[in-house]
Amino acid sequence: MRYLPLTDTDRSDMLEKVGAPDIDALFSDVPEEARLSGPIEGLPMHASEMAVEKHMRRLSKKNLAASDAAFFLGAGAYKHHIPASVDHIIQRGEFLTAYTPYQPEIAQGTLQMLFEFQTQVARLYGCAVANASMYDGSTACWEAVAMAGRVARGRKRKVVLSGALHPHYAEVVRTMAKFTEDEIADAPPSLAPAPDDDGLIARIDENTSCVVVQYPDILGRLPDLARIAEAAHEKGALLIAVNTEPVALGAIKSPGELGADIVVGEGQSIGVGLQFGGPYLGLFAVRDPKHVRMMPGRLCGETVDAEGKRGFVLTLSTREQHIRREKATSNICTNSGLCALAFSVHMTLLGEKGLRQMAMENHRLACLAADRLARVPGVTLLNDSFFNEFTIRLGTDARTIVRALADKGVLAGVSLGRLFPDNPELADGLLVAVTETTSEEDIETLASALEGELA
Amino acid sequence: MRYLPLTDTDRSDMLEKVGAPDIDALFSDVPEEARLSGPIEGLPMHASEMAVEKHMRRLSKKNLAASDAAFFLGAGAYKHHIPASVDHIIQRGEFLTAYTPYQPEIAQGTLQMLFEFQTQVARLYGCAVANASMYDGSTACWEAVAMAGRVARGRKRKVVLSGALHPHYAEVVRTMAKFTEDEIADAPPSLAPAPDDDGLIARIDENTSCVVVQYPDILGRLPDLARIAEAAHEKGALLIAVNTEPVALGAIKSPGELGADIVVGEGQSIGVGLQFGGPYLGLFAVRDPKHVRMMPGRLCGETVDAEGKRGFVLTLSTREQHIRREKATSNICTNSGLCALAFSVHMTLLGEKGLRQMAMENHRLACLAADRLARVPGVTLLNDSFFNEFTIRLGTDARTIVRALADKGVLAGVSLGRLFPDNPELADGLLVAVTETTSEEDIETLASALEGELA
Amino acid sequence: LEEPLIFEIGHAETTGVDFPTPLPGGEGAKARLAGMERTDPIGLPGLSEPETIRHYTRLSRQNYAIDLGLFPLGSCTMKHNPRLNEKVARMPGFADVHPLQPVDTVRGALEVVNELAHWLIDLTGMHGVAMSPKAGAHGELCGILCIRAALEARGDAREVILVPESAHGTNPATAAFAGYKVEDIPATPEGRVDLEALKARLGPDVAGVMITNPNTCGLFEPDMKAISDAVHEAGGFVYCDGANFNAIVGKVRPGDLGVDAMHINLHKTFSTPHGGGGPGSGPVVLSEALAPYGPLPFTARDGDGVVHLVEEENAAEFDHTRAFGRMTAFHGQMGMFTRALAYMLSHGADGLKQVAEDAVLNANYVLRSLEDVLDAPFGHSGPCMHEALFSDKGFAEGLSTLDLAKALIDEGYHPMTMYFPLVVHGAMLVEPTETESKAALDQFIMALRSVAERAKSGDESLKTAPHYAPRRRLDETQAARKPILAWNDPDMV
Amino acid sequence: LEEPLIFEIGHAETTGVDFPTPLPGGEGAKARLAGMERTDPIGLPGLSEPETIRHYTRLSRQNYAIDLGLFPLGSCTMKHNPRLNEKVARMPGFADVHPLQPVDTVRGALEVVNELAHWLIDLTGMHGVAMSPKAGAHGELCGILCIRAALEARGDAREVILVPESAHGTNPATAAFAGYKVEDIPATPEGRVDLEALKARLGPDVAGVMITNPNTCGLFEPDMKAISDAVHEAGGFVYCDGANFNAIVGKVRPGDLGVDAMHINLHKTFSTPHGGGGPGSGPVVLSEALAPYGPLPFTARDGDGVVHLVEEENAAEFDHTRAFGRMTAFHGQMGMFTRALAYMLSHGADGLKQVAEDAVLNANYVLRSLEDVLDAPFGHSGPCMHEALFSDKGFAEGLSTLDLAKALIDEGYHPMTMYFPLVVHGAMLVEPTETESKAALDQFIMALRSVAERAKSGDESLKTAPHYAPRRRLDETQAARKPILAWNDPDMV
Repeated sequence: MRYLPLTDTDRSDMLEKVGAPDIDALFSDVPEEARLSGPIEGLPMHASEMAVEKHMRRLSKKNLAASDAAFFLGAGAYKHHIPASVDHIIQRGEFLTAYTPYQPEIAQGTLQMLFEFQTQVARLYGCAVANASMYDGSTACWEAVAMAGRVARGRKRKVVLSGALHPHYAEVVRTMAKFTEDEIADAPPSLAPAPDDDGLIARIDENTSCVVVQYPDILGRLPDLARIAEAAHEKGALLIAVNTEPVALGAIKSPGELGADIVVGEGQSIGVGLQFGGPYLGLFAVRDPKHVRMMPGRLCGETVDAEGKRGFVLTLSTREQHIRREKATSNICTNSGLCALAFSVHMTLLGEKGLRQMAMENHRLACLAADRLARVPGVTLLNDSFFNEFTIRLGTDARTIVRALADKGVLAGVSLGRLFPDNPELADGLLVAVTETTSEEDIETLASALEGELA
Repeated sequence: MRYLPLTDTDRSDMLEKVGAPDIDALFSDVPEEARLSGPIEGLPMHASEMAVEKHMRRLSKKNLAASDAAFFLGAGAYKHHIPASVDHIIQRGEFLTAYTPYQPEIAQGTLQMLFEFQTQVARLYGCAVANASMYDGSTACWEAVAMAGRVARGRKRKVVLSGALHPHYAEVVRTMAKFTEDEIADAPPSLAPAPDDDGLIARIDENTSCVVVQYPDILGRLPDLARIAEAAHEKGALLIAVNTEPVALGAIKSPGELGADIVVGEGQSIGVGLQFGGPYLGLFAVRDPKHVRMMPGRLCGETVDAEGKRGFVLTLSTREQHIRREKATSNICTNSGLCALAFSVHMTLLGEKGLRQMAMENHRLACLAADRLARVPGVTLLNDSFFNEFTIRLGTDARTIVRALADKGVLAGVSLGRLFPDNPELADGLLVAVTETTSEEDIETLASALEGELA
Repeated sequence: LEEPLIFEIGHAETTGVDFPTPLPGGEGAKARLAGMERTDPIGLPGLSEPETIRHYTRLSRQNYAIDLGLFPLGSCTMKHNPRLNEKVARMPGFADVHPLQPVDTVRGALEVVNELAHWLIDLTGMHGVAMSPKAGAHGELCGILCIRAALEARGDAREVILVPESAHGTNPATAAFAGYKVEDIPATPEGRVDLEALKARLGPDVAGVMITNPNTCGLFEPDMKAISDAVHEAGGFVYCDGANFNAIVGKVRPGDLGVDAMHINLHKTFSTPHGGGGPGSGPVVLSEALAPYGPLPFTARDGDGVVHLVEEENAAEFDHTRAFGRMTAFHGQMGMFTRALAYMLSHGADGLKQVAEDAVLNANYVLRSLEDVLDAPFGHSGPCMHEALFSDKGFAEGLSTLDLAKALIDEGYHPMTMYFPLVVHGAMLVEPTETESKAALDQFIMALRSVAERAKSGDESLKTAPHYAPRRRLDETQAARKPILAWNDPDMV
Repeated sequence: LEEPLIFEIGHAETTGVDFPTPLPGGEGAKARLAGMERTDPIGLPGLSEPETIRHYTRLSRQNYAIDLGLFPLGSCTMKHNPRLNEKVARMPGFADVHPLQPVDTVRGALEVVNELAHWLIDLTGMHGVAMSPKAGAHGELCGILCIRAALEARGDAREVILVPESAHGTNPATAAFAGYKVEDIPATPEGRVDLEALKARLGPDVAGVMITNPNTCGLFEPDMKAISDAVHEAGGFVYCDGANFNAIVGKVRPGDLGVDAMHINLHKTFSTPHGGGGPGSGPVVLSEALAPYGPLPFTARDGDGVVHLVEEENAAEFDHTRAFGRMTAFHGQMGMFTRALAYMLSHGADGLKQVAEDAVLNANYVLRSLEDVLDAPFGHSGPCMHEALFSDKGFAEGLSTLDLAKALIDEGYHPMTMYFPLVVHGAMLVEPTETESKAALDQFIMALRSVAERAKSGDESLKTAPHYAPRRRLDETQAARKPILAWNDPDMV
């Protein structure tokens, strides 16, 4: 067994040392009737690396990889080019196989990286402080709602959700709220060229702890965050801005700058990759430093060592479960450490210049695609505004079209029918995402395929 | 330019510091008429990582990868399963981007590895001392011939080559010998069930500096090395044994054990991979420690540091070009360091037990394949003996069959016509290699395809 | 050499990524950003690729890691991470597929999820599994929400969850997060759950118990079946914290002991890398009673062997309308599933049993090799499971578990888990795992013996350890009192 | 912690690789090994995978590397190795193809070789290129053999090769290996080849000269064209050592200066990793006069754009019957070709020019920043190329270049090239390369300045440096006098 270093000689020497006649003597606390005598039935026996690799490769080849298709999916997960050096760094054993940095003297590598990461996220989001990451965007969104409840000290029980919040994010919030007994005020999304900011603002009242707005929204549109922030603050509610495409923030103003109190989002676009949905990277930041002690998740802070040298530690852990147990701000006890590293390395490679160029290249190609697709007979472009993702209407159920195009090797986008199965009036909408990995040929391939399908 | 850290500001600051008005002032020694004013014409401008990766991937996909076919090629390069941890280790920056370990205080990682590697190779070959590796098997073979000349102090000028030496190896020896004026005594190979040891022995005389024998030979057969060694030693000649499949030495006696004086070979099977022919790994060892100072290439030796701690250094460098210049034992000034590391890691993972199991699995499958193919009408098995590679005769030009099968995704083996284009009598021979990566289905695929083609 | 921060060496105008110069003008270049263009500097420094590689390579070398040495963290199960698994996770069919691709284009990925689900079910003897939870604590929450949903479905609102005092902090935090009141169950002097005290507390207000088995003292709960029976009889459910499953995988199935829900930390038992704090993955196996309430999405194989993705859209087709909701946006930690599956296939049923046996043997070897110098509070209770528990009894006045742990750093080791479980004074919990050789254990035992002797003899130099690490002890108080959580340009302050 | 040898921790019965248990008996199991079965123990220790990863990870940390810091080795050009290139080299269509596959199944691989060949030809202004040499020294041999073949073809046997005294050791070794007598050409006080002395020596016995340009003093040979003309006029050929091509790539083409053959170390100019000593790759570009003699195999594109592999079998079809032979079994270092091509495509013609400019700028910056504390023997000759040369003039009695270099290790740097070129006393040759930032240079300059000052002031502690490296100075004399070149079990001695 290639992962087990003990030899049979070792095993018998060690059994002798511990004074056990055989290995089962060490399992004597397990009731005999429950103890298994042999390997569990129905499962295969051990296999060589070669055999396992072959099996997994066979399964891998049963999927259509994004890079092997003309690819236009988004809706909260984006295909971007990730520099090869990112993967090199995250495979360094010292990062890959390290533990949570609770022993700072021998974990400065991870800790300094987290401190840099927190600063990068805070600046990207226009906030004062970001944490060391959460599971993903959707759980970060729920944690933000829970935090808003803590800020309101339980005196406000209403959570206003934008209708154009990613439906899976909204579903996570609704699921959790069932148990915390918060009232969720949401509205169905509508296929309008611009988000319904007025309708959203109208739902905010004095009992509202927070308003949750996605920016850009699930249809790719840009809500007027500054105006919503003002309206929320007027009623004493916090504005939670949700961003699922961090690359957008290289082109558009940060939510913090526009008045959002808590900014959360999905960091997957930078450094992490598609991975069929996970692991991803939840980003979480607050604009006002006074909210720091209400935050969930790990925080890394600067300090000095006994010789006065700068160093970093996990800090403010009195908020966390391993200290506070049932009084913790969250039950979370990991972060998405290696994904945070990937994000931070990629962001360091980009820098401000690279991020802005990347954003503009995404936007340029998206504009190109929107205009090209709008010329396909039967297609209408919905959005007044967008960054790298927009909605087109096909005049027929988009799910059918998506499946038909997939058979031809074109991954055309995410149908609104899949995202909102209960809203038949959205069924002709197709969400199309375009990034720097999209070539002009890809756009032409999609346009022609749509032409063929809609003719 | 992502690999160049200087900013334009840096550049002008630095030009000022060095007192140059512009960058061209630093190239003033280059005659103006030869100095290029702009980028060289006809070549593309810089490209993004994404674009380069796409281009290279397109070229990569124009090849049929061995793992995507039923694969039976050998003839000096073998497809084996390489554990994933081997590649992980050789990608560690500390190994990948280190220099030749001339500064031993900060190169003990590479040096200790080389010391371990040398020991592994020496034991595998049944020799006293191995060097730190050469370019590949064919150049190691030539270096061995040149060394034999030095051992004979130039008094013996005849080199006897077995006819069943890999023809490319023989060609390298012949090419080099043209310039050293050694006489090469070789013979055409013959399609016999066993190697012509008698004929070889008959060519050895008092003027012979060395006899070069491949083991197993190019047709997969096992020569009687011990007998040849005895005959060579009787005439005062050295026996150079050449091995192109180190896995074989897990099953058959080592050349050193059988009396070879210099053992050289290709190490590619262990850890390195196919790579379209390079980089590979030349192995070089001598049975008698008294020959050490005649050896070419780098040697790593044990010593102590100023505090008495064990450490390793490159040693006996008075043999080498950077010290001895035109009196060096060879002009070689690299080894195949990273390939040696890959070999050593893989060999450490295998250990004696794993190597023997691997060898027996290769042999078992080869026996299976030989028997199955021998049942194909029109096919005859040539070999009396073999390890994991054998020759079959097809009764028709094997080159045509190989190409026809390749069109069907079956890489059937190496035709003797390709290896020996000048020997039409070998043209119906096909060299078939079988390793642990060959499945019984692959064997069946080849057999059926041959049946179809020969029917 | 000290490694500066990227903010100290990077520049806004430097980049390690090249983009094509955008075409000037052109129909596509019209910005449709609703006037929201970002104009102010963001403050993100860039580095060229050489500088980036060097920065992170140097940083990495300030970390301790499994690849460098034994990691004796009790309950955290820091074991070897096979490199095959890293290779498998990067295969394009897994790493480069979008979660919302049409299911016909991701059948292989769904098969991975489903195959892993079946391994988990078979290894635990349970009925179903929720694959989407993102980490152990997320899985705990999932399990507790299943319990809550099942109770509500039968109209039986209960408000208390019982948790042993030796539990991980996540247990009470989770129960509280799910809206429950948390009450402690005491431990016996032998380090086990007090069965009688538990039985006495059960009643119609108790939704369930959260038990860790093997428990955090490193002992198997021999009364587990009796506990389950009592809880079930009182109408509650049994949640088992699966953090220590590594000790019993292949030796006993939690389902056979009456467990209703258990999360499995894939990184602990199934070797996905810890990554310096995550990402984790926490699938939750469920009993027949709880399985109908498991969250969406999940996978299911139909009669023809085709694997389907079950989401809101098609839950009814799969008779799963009672799902309590959704815990995350997509389908869970695919990148961890591929690794864990490769690990399970590598070990097989026989190898996984050997994993548990070697893990327990290694821990007992450490326990028996050190109990003459370190107090082992439950050493007399018989063999331990996969971790050995020691206390600070016998240390010289003024020297603590923390001092011993920090001194271990100077010996070349990461400290063990300290001050946990809370039921033992100055606890030290040592878990070597099955991937350590006897030679590595012997070397570690020698090092720990030496620092233990120094702690008992009152060696004051322990108080300032470590002396040979990249940093001396760090001032955590200052960090918390005046938190500096982001870099601010000193020139701008 | 000291890392033991694998022979001290491994066992013959341990393995980190699992094989299926072979089927007992069966028709295929009959051994056909001619009675040569290996019976005695081989003596190869095995380690499990966790132990293997740890052993090599720990070993690696005793190395210095480009990924850790600046590597100022003059003439060795230790520059950043882009990770894209590592990824590209591992694409299955390159890494997993056999050299003898039917050419129709490897057209993409052949295109890589051919595309790279054309870059090399265009960048050097030459006529052809031999791709198969395995390293720089192998390329030198190839070039010299081309010269010899060309001379023999015209029936003009010549026996002398002229080599400047500042040349790399490989130059004379190569010429001797190819059967030539080697004679030195002297240098001028300005560090250049003495043109007049060279002209005086030329004659009918001189086969050619081997010139390094830029030379090993870090200077461009301004008389290069005159040298070539003189050699050609005397019936000889000009071999240029391409080790320092990094300084001039994109700025001047050796073909325009009359060079007949030049090897290119792909790792120096085109960033393939050094790997702790190899593998290298040394393609040789050839002038029109020499190209017909280049060795087999190589690639050629036909009129239809299809790339062919030219071997013994089809050399006549490609009008290449004058090939002098074959230098290696297969087609050269494919794994290096893919990396080098990715690098060239990344930089492009504009980027490669910038490479040379930045490399030269960085070297001049180092030269001018240190010439006040270190003697720069040719500093007055004008700008240097990509490396700055210093001497030990002014060091305190008893302190040497070696001492300074070893002290630099304690400052966190690899030493520069020492005692080379031989024409300068106590030479120190510093080549920063273009992949160092100004900040990195400034830090290095500060460190070198500090040790230089200590060397001049007579700081005796330099003589025992390094003090902070994994090892103190090693006893190389003992290593050579009583060589221990393989491990022997001390229990068996």
